[in-house]
Amino acid sequence: MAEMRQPIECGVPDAKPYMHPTMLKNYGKWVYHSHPKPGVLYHRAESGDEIWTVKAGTQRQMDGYTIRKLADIADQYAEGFVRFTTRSNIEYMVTDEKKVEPLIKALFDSGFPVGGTANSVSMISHTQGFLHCDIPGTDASGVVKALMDDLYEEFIKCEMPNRVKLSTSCCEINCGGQADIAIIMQHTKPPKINHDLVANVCERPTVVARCPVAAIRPALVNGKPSLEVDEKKCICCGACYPPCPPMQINDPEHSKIAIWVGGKNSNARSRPTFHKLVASGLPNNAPRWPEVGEVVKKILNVYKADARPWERMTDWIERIGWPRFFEKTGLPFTKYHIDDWKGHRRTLNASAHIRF
Amino acid sequence: MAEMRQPIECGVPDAKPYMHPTMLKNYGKWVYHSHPKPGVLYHRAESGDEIWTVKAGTQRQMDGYTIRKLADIADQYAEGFVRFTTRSNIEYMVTDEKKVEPLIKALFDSGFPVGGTANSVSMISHTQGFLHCDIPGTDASGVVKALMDDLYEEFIKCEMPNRVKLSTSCCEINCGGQADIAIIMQHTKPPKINHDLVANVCERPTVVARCPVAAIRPALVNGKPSLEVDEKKCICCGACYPPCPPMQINDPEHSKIAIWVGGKNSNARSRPTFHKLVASGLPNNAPRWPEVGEVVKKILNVYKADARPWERMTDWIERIGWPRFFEKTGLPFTKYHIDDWKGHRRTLNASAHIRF
Amino acid sequence: MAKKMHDTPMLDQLESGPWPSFVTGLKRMAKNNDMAVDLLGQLEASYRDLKGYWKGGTVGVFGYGGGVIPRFTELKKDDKPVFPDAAEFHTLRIQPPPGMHYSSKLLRDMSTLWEKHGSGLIAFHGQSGDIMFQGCTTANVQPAFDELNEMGFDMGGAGPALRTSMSCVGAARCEMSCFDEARALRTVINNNLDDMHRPALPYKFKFKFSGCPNDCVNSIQRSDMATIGTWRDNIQVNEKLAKEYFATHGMDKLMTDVVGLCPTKALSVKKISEASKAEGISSVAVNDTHALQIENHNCVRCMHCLNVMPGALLPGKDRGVSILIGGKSVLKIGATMGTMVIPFMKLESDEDYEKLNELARNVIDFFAENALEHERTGEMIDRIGLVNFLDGVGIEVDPNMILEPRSNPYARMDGWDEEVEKWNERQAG
Amino acid sequence: MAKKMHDTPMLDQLESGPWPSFVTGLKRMAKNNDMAVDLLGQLEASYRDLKGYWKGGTVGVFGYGGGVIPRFTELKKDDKPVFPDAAEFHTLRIQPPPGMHYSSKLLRDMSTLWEKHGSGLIAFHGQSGDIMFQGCTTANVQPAFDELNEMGFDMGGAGPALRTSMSCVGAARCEMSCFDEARALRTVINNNLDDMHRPALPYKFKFKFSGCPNDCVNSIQRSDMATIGTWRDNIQVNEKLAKEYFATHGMDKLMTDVVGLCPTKALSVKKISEASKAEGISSVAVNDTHALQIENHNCVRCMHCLNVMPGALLPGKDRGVSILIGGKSVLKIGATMGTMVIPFMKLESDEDYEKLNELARNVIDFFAENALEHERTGEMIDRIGLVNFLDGVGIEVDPNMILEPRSNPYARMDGWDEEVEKWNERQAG
Ligand code: SRM
Ligand code: SRM
Ligand code: SRM
Ligand code: SRM
Ligand code: SF4
Ligand code: SF4
Ligand code: SF4
Ligand code: SF4
Ligand code: SF4
Ligand code: SF4
Ligand code: SF4
Ligand code: SF4
Repeated sequence: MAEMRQPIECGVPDAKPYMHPTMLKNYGKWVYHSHPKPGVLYHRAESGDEIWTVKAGTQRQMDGYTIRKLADIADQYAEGFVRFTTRSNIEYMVTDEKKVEPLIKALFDSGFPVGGTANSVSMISHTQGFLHCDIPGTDASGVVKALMDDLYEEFIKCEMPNRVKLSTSCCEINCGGQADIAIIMQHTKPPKINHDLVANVCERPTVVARCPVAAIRPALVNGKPSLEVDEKKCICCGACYPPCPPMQINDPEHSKIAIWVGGKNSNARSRPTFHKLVASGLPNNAPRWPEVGEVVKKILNVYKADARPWERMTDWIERIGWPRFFEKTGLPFTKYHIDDWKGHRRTLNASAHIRF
Repeated sequence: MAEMRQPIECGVPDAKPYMHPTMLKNYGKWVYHSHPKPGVLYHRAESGDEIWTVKAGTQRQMDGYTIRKLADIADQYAEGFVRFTTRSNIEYMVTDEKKVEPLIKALFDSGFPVGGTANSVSMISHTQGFLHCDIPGTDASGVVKALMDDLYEEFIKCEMPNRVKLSTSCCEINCGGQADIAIIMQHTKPPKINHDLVANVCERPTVVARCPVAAIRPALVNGKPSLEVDEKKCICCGACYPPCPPMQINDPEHSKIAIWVGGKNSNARSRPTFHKLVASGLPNNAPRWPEVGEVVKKILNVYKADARPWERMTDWIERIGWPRFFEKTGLPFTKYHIDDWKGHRRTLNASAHIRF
Repeated sequence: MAKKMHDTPMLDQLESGPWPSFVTGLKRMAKNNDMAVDLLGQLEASYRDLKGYWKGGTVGVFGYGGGVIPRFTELKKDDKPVFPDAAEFHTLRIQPPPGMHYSSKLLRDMSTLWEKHGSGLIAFHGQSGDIMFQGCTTANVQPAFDELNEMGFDMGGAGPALRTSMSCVGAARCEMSCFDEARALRTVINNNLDDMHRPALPYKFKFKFSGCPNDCVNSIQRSDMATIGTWRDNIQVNEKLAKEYFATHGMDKLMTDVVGLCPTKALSVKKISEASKAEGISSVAVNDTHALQIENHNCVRCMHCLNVMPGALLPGKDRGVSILIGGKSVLKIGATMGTMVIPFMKLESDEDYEKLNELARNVIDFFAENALEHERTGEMIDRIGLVNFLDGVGIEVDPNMILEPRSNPYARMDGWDEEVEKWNERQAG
Repeated sequence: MAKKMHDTPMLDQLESGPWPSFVTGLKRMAKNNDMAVDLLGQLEASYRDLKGYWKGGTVGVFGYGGGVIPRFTELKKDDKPVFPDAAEFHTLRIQPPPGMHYSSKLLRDMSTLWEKHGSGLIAFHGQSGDIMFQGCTTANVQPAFDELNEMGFDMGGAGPALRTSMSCVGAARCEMSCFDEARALRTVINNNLDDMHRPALPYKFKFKFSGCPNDCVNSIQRSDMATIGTWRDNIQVNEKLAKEYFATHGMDKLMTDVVGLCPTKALSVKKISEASKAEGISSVAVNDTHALQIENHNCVRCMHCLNVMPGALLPGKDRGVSILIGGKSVLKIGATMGTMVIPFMKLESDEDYEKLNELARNVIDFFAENALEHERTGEMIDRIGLVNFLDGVGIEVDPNMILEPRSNPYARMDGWDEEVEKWNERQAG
C-alpha cells in the first residue's frame, strides 16, 4: 500500500467564506426582527441594513438532484448563499424585498414547502432509522415524511399558539431529543437472546453494566458463556442491544410506538422540561404509520384550539392541568403514566390540588 | 396482687359535652368569619348566631396553677368552655361581643398574651427536649420560651404578610414538623460508640437497618459483639441513636442548630412544601440561644418588609428567588445548601434562569 | 411543703420575658411536690451539660401494650439517682375530644387527678394531639389511667401502632369545613383501637382530618392517611359579602391579592355585562359594574380566594373529601408528603362514613402486610411504587394523582391495551 | 444506467403527499447508481420485515480513530448479501461551518464529491450537527475524506470522543445574540481536536452554543456543556418600537401576552407619571400615558418579553454567558438536563475566550479522570454530587446553581464555619 496521507487537522472551518455578505457585515449588530408572513423572516441591523429570510422544508436525506436544485435557487433568487437550520430546513437570505415572492414561488414550484417559521409546526427532528442505524426499531425518514405530509398545512401556515417542535426517534435512545410532541419506539418485550452469538460478539461485563435495572447476568447456556435476562425485572429499554446485537430487542409486533408531549428546550417563560408519556401501544405500521398521525393530529388540534397565544405545549398543559389534557384529547389514562422510576416521588401529587 | 382492672376501650370521646353550646348548635353551619383585631376571631352562622373567639398563648407544659387559672377565666368571662389549638394556644369563645375586651384584659393580666391569629407569628410547635425525650440534643420548652419572648410583639400584633408558623425540634427526627421557619438540632460528628454497652442493649440488625447510608456494620470490639461506623459515609443524622443509645450522637459542642425556611402545610396558592436549609452551625447555647434568635429575627424582618400581602415565606422566596433571599438576609451560601441526597437532581437549576 | 429546691441558675433565666414561663410553672409545682423539685434539678443538669438524662424502658397498663412513654433517669452517682424523686417520670398519652374542646370542669378534674397520681404537669397537647400527662412513677401509672378511663378517656398511641389522631376545629366553628371531621376521626380511630392499644404494626400509622385544603392539622406532611375536605361543584358566592369586601378593599387589592394570586389563573374580573354564564363559571358582582368570575373547572381548590374573601366565596355544595397517603417525617428516605390517591369521595351519609372506615382498614391491612419493619407507609410506597399500592388496596388510577406523567421510558408496557380497555370501561360506566 | 430497480411497493407509498420525498430522491439517484438501487432494495426489506439490516464494524481513515460510522449489511442469503451493491454503506461525519452557512458552490462541490466517492446521499445535518456523507464502501472512505479534507473540512466525532458541536445562527442574524457563538465554538472545539479524532474519553462529550436563553440548539438537554448567552445589567429598551408594538397590539395584548406571562412577575404597566426611576428598573413608554416597566433584579433572563416585543426590548449591554453542565439523553438514569454551574462570565476579549477554553479543558479532564466507562458527565455528577464536581474543576458555589436548598438534613456539616468564611471573603473581595 502506498504511504497514507496525513489528515490536516483543521477542525471546524471558518463560516465567513460561506456567509451571506450582509450577515457578515452586520455580524453581532442586529436590532430587530419580524415575521412578515409564514416562512419569511425580516431582520434589521443597527446600520439600517435589512435582510429577508425565506425558509423552506427539505427531506434532510438529500440526493444530488435536490442539492443542486437548492443551490440553483440560491444563485437565481437569493444571492448565492443559504444556511440550514438545526431542523434541516433551508434558509435563503435576500437583501431586496422584491425578491421574496419570486423566491417563494420558485421553492414551492420545486417542491420545497415554504414555512416552518414562528408559530408553525416546524420540520421534525430527523434521525436515522432503517436507512442507516444499526439498532432501529422503525424507520426515521419514512415516519417523518408521512407525518409531515399530514402536517403540511401547519408547516406552511402560522396558526399555532406558539412554535411547535416535533421529534421522532427510532429507538428508546431518543437521538431526536425532547419535543413538544415526540414519537418514540417503545419495546414491550425483553430481548430475545441468540445464545450462539453472544460468546463471539459481546463483551459480557459491558453488557451487564449497561442495564439500568441490573436485569442481566452472565450465564452458561449449552456450556457456552452467554447472558441471561431476569424477565421480571427487565423494562425492555433496549440498552443492552447496541453493545450486544444478539440481544435482539426489536420485534415487528411487540415494538410499539409511544407518544410523548410537553418537552421544551427554550427557557422562555418556564424552565426547560422533559416530554411526558401520553400514549403508547401504537403499532409500527409502515409505510405511513396512520395510527401515529391520528394521535399527533388529535393532540395538535386540541392544543391549537385551547392554548393561549405564546403558550408552548407544556405551558398550556401546565395551565389546564393533566386531568384536563387527558379529558380534552380523549386519550386514556393508565397505570403506565404513573412514574415508578428513580425519583418518581416528585411526580406524584402531594397536595390537595385537584381539578374537576 | 389484686385482680387488675380491665380497661374500658372507649377510644376517642365525643366532643359534644365539652363544646361551647353555640358551636354545637351551629355545627357545620358557619358562613363567615373575620378578624376584628389581633387575637380575636369573629364567626357567624347561617342562623345568624355569632361567636367571638379570643386566643391566647400558653407554655403548653402546664402546672396545676396555670390550668386552674385558665379554667377560672373561662368561667368568669367566657361561658365555661375553651379549646386548644394544635399549637397549644387556648381559645375562649363568647357570644356576647361586650365580653371580648374584659376577657382580653383578664388574659393579659394573668400573663397569657392575646394574639396568634391571622397574620401574626403563632406559637411555636413544641416538642419534648430535655424535659422528657430520651434522645434530645437540646431542650424544647426553653428554646420555645426564649424565642417567643423575642417574638412576643409579633404574636400580639398582626403585621406579617401572612400567617407565620414556626417549629423547633430537639433532634433531626423533627417531631415539630415543616414550618415557615424551623429550628432543628443538627449533629456534625458521627456517633461515639460505647462498645461495652452495645451487646447488652442493642439489637444489632435493627440498628444496622436504620442507617440511611448503610454506614453501620456489626463488628467485634475487644472480643465482644458491637458495631462499627464508617465515618466517611456517616451523615450524622442520629437515626441509630434511638434504637441503640450507646451510639451517642449528642455532643455539647458539635451538635449544632440549623435553621430551615419555607415549609408550608396548607394548599393555599402553592402546594405544600418542605422547609429548606438556610443556616447551620449555630451553637447550642442554653438557656436562651441568642444566636438562634438573631437569625430567626433577621429572616422575619426581611420577610415582613419585603413580602407582599398573603405571601407565605415560601411564596415570597419563590417570587424573589433564592439568590435574592441570601442577599437580603445576608446569610452565607455554602456547599451544604446544595442537596446531594437521593433525587437531588430535581433541586438543581437545569435552566438558564438566573437573577442578578 | 416539699423538699428544698436545687439551684437552677440557668433555668432561672427563663423566668424573665413576657411569654408564659414553664420554669415558673414548675417552680410553683415544686412548692409542694418533690418530683417537681427533682425534675428541676435534672433539667438544670441537662442545661448545664447539654445532655438529656432520660432513658426508656417498659411500663404499661393492664390490658394494653402501649400508650405510656416510660422515662427513667440516667443521671446517677454510685448507681443511685442524683434526683431520686424524679427517677421515674413517665408520660400517659391520653386521647382528647376531637377538636380539643374542654369545659372548665374537665380541665380542673384532669389537673386534680394528675396532681394526685402524677407530677401535675400536663401538656395541652402533644404534636400528635395527645393530652400528655407527664411525670408519673411506675406504681402510679395504673391508678392514674384507671381514673382517667373511668372519666371516659382512653389511652393514645405509642410505638409501632395506630396513633392518636387530630382533626381541625372544622364544622364546630369554620365556614370552610366540608365534612364532619370529628365524626370521621371517631369512626376511623374507634373502629381500629386494637391496633392502637396492642402495637403490632410494622411501624406507626397516623390519621389526620382537615375540613378543607387549608389543612390546619398539617395532615399531608404529618399523617400516613390524610382526609381533607373538598368539593366537586362550583364555588358558592355571596354578593352582599363580595360587595362589602370590594367596598373596603377596592379594585387594586382585588386584582393583586385575589385574582393575582390564584395559582391557576382561574379568576378574573369582568364587566358584569360581559360576565359568562357558562356551566362551570361562578360569578359574583363586586359593585354595580364589575364581577369576580371563577372558572371552576380550572380551580384546584387551593382555598386562597375563599380565604381572602371569607363568606363572599364558600366551598361548593357537593362536598366530600380527598385522601392522601404516605406523609411522614425525615427518617431513612427524607420527609415525604402524602400522595393524592382519592381525589374525591362523598362523606355525608352513614354509608359514606362506613366506606371511609373500610378504606382506612384496607390501607392499614396493606401496610401491615407489606411494609418492612420500621417502614412507614410513605417509604413503602416509595419502594414498591404507587401503582402497586393502588392495586393492593383496590383504587383505580386517576390523573389527579400525579403532577405529570412519566418522562422516562423505563416501564414495561405490554399490558397497554388492557389498561386502555379498563379506562374506557370506567369512562363509559 | 444502473442496474434494474427492485420492487419497492411499500416505499413507493412514500412518494405521494406534499412533503419532499426522500424515496423519490433515492430513486433519482438509483437511475445511475447501483448502490442506491440496492439501498432501496434493503430498505424495502426493512419496511416489510420491520427490522433493521445494518451492523457496525471498524472502518476509519488514516491518522484518526473515529468519525466514520461503518455499516455492513446483515441481509444475507447463503452468506451472501442479498443487496451486494449496498453491502457496505458507511457514513462520514464532517463538521460544517458553525451556523451551517453554505455558498451554492460549496453545496455543489460537496454533492459532486460524494457522487464520485459515495452514494451521493448527504444529510444536512445530523442531530449533532454533522454533515453526514452517507453510503460509502470501505475502499472509498479514505479518498473521500482526503478530498473533503483538502477542501478545508475535517472529520467530526463518533464513539467515546469529543463530538461535533453546534451553535445557533446567533450573531450572524439575530438581535438576541449575546456573544460570538461561532468564535466560541471554534475556540473550544479546535483546541480539543485530539479528543475528537482519537476517541479515548469514558464516553461521548458534547458542547453546544446558544446565543441566548431561547436556546435554539437545545444545548441544555442535548450537550454535556452548554454555553448560553445572557446579560447582567438592565434590559435595553427602544421606545419607538415599543410604541409600534402597542399601536398594533393594544393594552389587552400587552397585559396578557407580555406582562401576564413573565414567569417572575418582573413586568408591570405603570402610568408614566408613576414610573419608577430606581436602579434596576427599565422603563419604556408604550403610549403617551403608560410605560412598560421591568424589575431587572427579578428578571430571570427567560427571553419571553424580548421575544414578544422584538427590538423594543433587547438584552442588556453587559453581556456574557451562562454555563450548564451535564445534559444528555435517556440511557441508564433517565434524561438529564445541564445544571447551571457558571451563572455569568464575560465573553468579549481574547482573554475571555481563552478562559472559556480553559474551563472547557478542565471539564473534559475532570470527566476523563472521574467518569466510569460509558458514563456521561451528567450521570457522573448525579453519582458524585454537584459539589464534588465544582470542587474538581475549581468553581465556587452560587445560589443560582439551585432551585432550592436541601430539604433534608442528610449532610455532614462540620466544615460549616470554614465555608461561611470562604463565602464572606468572596463577598468582600
Ligand atoms: C433558525 C434557528 C436557529 C438556527 O441556528 O438554525 C432559529 C431561529 C430563530 N429562533 Fe429559534 N431557531 C431555531 C431553533 C430553535 C429551537 C431548537 C429546535 O428547533 O429544536 C428552539 C427550542 C425549542 C424548544 O423549546 O423545544 C427554539 C426556540 C426559540 C424561541 C423560544 C420559543 C418559546 O416560546 O419557547 C424563540 C423566541 C420566539 O419564538 O420568539 C426563538 C426565536 C428565534 C428567532 C425569532 C430569533 C431571531 O430573532 O432571529 C429566529 C426565528 C426563526 C423562525 O423560523 O421563526 N427560537 N428555536 C432554528 C430553526 C429551527 C427550525 O427550522 O425550526
Ligand atoms: C446520526 C444521529 C441521528 C441523526 O440521524 O441525526 C445519531 C445516530 C446514532 N446515535 Fe445518537 N445520533 C445523533 C445525535 C444524537 C443526539 C442529539 C445531539 O447530539 O444533539 C443525542 C441526544 C443528546 C445526547 O448526546 O445524549 C443522541 C443520543 C444518543 C445516545 C444516548 C446517549 C445517552 O447518554 O443517553 C446513544 C447511545 C450511545 O451513545 O451509547 C446514541 C447512539 C447513536 C448510534 C451511534 C446508535 C448506536 O449506538 O449504535 C446511532 C448511529 C446511527 C447511524 O447509523 O448514523 N445517540 N444522539 C445523530 C448524530 C449525527 C451527527 O453527528 O450530527
Ligand atoms: C385554630 C386552628 C385550627 C385548630 O383546629 O386548632 C386554625 C384556625 C383557623 N385557620 Fe388555620 N388554624 C390552625 C392551624 C393551622 C395550620 C397548622 C399549624 O399551625 O401548624 C395551618 C397550616 C400552616 C402551614 O401552611 O404550614 C393553617 C393554615 C391556615 C390557612 C392557610 C394559610 C396560607 O395562606 O397558607 C388559613 C387561611 C387563612 O389564613 O385565611 C387558615 C385559616 C384559619 C381560620 C381563619 C379558619 C376559619 O375560617 O375559622 C381559622 C382562624 C384562626 C386564627 O387564629 O386566625 N389556616 N392553620 C389552628 C390554630 C393554630 C394556631 O394556634 O396557630
Ligand atoms: C411527644 C412528641 C413531641 C411533643 O412534645 O409533642 C413526640 C416525641 C417523640 N417522638 Fe415524635 N413526637 C410527637 C409527634 C411527632 C410528629 C407530629 C405529628 O404526629 O403530627 C412527628 C412527625 C410526623 C410523623 O409521624 O412522621 C413525629 C415524628 C417522629 C419520628 C420520625 C418518624 C419518621 O418516620 O420519620 C420518630 C422516630 C421513630 O418513630 O422512630 C419519633 C419519635 C419520638 C420519640 C418517641 C423519640 C424516640 O424515638 O425515642 C419521642 C418521645 C418523646 C417523649 O419523651 O415523649 N417521632 N413525632 C409528639 C407526640 C405527642 C403526642 O402523642 O401527641
Ligand atoms: S434513535 Fe435509536 S435507532 Fe434512531 S438513530 Fe438514534 S440510536 Fe439509531
Ligand atoms: S432491555 Fe433494558 S432492562 Fe431489559 S435486559 Fe436489556 S438493558 Fe436490561
Ligand atoms: S424532635 Fe427528637 S428530641 Fe425532640 S421530642 Fe422529637 S424525638 Fe425527641
Ligand atoms: S448517625 Fe446516621 S448516618 Fe451516622 S451511623 Fe448513625 S444512622 Fe448512620
Ligand atoms: S382546615 Fe379548613 S375547615 Fe379546618 S379549621 Fe382550617 S380552614 Fe377550617
Ligand atoms: S380556590 Fe380555586 S379559584 Fe380560588 S384561588 Fe384557589 S385555585 Fe384559584
Ligand atoms: S439562541 Fe437566541 S441568539 Fe441564538 S438564534 Fe436563537 S434566539 Fe437567536
Ligand atoms: S425576560 Fe425577564 S422580564 Fe422578560 S418575561 Fe422573562 S423574566 Fe420576565
